[in-house]
Amino acid sequence: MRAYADHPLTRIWLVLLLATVVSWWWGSNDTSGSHGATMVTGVALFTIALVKCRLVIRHYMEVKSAPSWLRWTCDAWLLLNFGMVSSFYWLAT
Amino acid sequence: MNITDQRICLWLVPGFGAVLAFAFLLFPGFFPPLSPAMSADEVARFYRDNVGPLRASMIVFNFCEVMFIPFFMVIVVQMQRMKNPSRAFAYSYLSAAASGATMFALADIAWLVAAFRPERSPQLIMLLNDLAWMAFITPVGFIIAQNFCLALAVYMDAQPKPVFPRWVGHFNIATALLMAPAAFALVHLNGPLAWDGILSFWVRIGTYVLYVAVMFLVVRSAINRQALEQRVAA
Amino acid sequence: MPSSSGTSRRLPGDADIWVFVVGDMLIFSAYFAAYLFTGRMGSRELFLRSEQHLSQTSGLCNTLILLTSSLFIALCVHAARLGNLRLASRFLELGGACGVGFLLVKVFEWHSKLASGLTISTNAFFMHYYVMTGVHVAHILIGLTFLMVVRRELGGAQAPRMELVEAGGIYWHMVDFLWFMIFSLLYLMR
Amino acid sequence: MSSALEAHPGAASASEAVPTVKNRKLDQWICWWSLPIFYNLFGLIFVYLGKLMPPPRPGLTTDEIVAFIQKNAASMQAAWVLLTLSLGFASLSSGLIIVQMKRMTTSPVLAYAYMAALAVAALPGCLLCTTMFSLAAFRPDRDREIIALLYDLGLLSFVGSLGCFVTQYMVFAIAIFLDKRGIFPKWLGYMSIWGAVTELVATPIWIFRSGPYAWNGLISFWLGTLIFVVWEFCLIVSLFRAIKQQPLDEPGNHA
Repeated sequence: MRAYADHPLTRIWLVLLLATVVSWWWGSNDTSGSHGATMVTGVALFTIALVKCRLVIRHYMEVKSAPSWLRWTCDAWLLLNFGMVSSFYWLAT
Repeated sequence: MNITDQRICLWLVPGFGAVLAFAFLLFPGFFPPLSPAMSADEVARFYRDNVGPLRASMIVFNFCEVMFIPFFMVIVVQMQRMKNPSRAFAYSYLSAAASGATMFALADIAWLVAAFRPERSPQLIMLLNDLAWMAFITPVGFIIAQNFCLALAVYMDAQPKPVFPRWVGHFNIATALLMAPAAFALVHLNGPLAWDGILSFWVRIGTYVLYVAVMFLVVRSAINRQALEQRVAA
Repeated sequence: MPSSSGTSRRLPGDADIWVFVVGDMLIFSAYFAAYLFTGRMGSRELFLRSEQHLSQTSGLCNTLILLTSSLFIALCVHAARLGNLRLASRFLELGGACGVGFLLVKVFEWHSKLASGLTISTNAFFMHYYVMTGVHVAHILIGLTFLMVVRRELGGAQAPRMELVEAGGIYWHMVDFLWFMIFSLLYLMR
Repeated sequence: MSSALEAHPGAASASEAVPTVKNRKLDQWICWWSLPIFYNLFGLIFVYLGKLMPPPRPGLTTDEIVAFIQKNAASMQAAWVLLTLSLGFASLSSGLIIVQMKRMTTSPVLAYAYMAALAVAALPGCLLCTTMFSLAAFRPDRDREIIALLYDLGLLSFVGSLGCFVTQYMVFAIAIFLDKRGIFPKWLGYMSIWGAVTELVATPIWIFRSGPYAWNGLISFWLGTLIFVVWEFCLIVSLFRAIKQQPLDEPGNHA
């Protein structure tokens, strides 16, 4: 198991860990009252989540080396969610 | 294969058929059948006045109504002896028979619940009465599907001595068509299609009784021949 | 044994699991859309107030548990590919144990919500909260079953079918990243 | 049934003289055609006549419910007549699926479980909704509270009969995953998991009278229906392929 301590998969895990803690810290200290700031924070937090999703999809699910239709499908799904969240946040500010 | 079990299931038909016929004659609302045009108060009065025989009849029904299922399963076993390309129709028949019995059981529950507290609001008694008659008369679709499956299986039975003779196929389709009009029972308050009408009540029930009686004889001779063939082969 | 080098284009698992995963991703997007629609367009204030009752800490714990579990499963697939089945099984068991840990935290979280009177019928926010986390837990349970199937495959007498091992991993990672989004939408974003 | 076959070997030798059915899969094809025909018919019944799809709102007042029933009484009764006459033929599709499932390398347990679950489903999941609506439509002048009760009973049994279908989806998925002959494609098994999860997501209909998880909700109803239609379509296509690819001389493919 020790051979895996410095494995690329483990490094991805460290990045995921870091991103999670950062977004948690940001989210729990978000006391900005104004709606405009909430929108920026909200969309930014969601973007971090999408980046984490993409890391898992690319590296853990090995879509990185998959045929291009699958890579495009996964990215299109991430974009779809991004578009959905940001438009809802933009519409309701 | 042992055929004693088939014979037992077969002879449940005359046994429980007689009991069910007795319960049918005992029911106070069949001679003549209760009219759907009755008002809620009339329906409620009927239940108040006839609690005794109604309960007696319907408790017997409740106890014995699913006793024809073993007989239908004998038909399924006989269908599996046919030289059909596959057993698709036998399984379809089984599935339809099981679904059909649930509707029949529902009718009896509604009648007994209505009789359980006849002092209930007349509107509620009438609702239960409607539900009972509807579940008793109208759900003919399952037996129609059963009969069509059996008919098709008989027509496709490719052997010199088919399990059931060909006319059984025609007979099944004819009886299915005769029972079909009963599906319209919950549309009309009067006339031959209303639930007390000639088509929905007498033709439907008469056809069913005739169907079971004829199929009893047909299945009996099929089992007898199966026994004979087994003895010859042994 | 398929090579793990990144240059050759190869579909991980099999096409069947991808039909499921892509479809399920879209189905979850529909849940997210329903949540956002109610939360942003209708009951903005209600959602803001209700979100305060969720424990961001237990959400964080669950996220960390799940992404660690994903790491173990990814390592399991990697080890299995190299033929080290004993190690692969160990990784798989660790990953599965994390999955069980996730369930425990979730049950604890639900329990504390219910104990303070916040049920599915409290308001629209908690309706979404219980349905979404509930559906996700159902996915975890199916995933744990899948992992058990993979464990049996790894411990079998014959060489494991790699497409099955990979499919199990793909399913589990999907459950993992869908949780990232639920965590972000329900627990963090205002 | 193998013993039954051994019991009359005479029939097998004599069968050459008998005209056999020309199409050796005729019965399966008849059952297969029942699927597109009856699902279209059910669509007509539920959408056009029965007014069950799209479902009316759960949040209607008693007066609105009575008005809804009175307005659509005639077509609801037509829906009941058509459904009660045709629902039995849905069992033909069960029969076909059992025949194909019994070709799998799994034991017939799952096939029988599938059949039994669907035999149960026919009543609460399909027939009961039109039963309740047509009871209401039969006497639209009934007590208003009773009409409202029948309305709830009809719609909740229609959208909320979850258990039978979860069981059906589950045993179907298990059978497909365990089968080594590939009678049905594995993705159909995965799609059945979607189906089972959709039923889970429909559970909140018992609680909410509005919103996405009510009985007419975006998720509970529309997403569930969409997935069901996609699943049913894929099932029909997969059955077509399974029958087509079945060899004529397959052992076990007999009377």
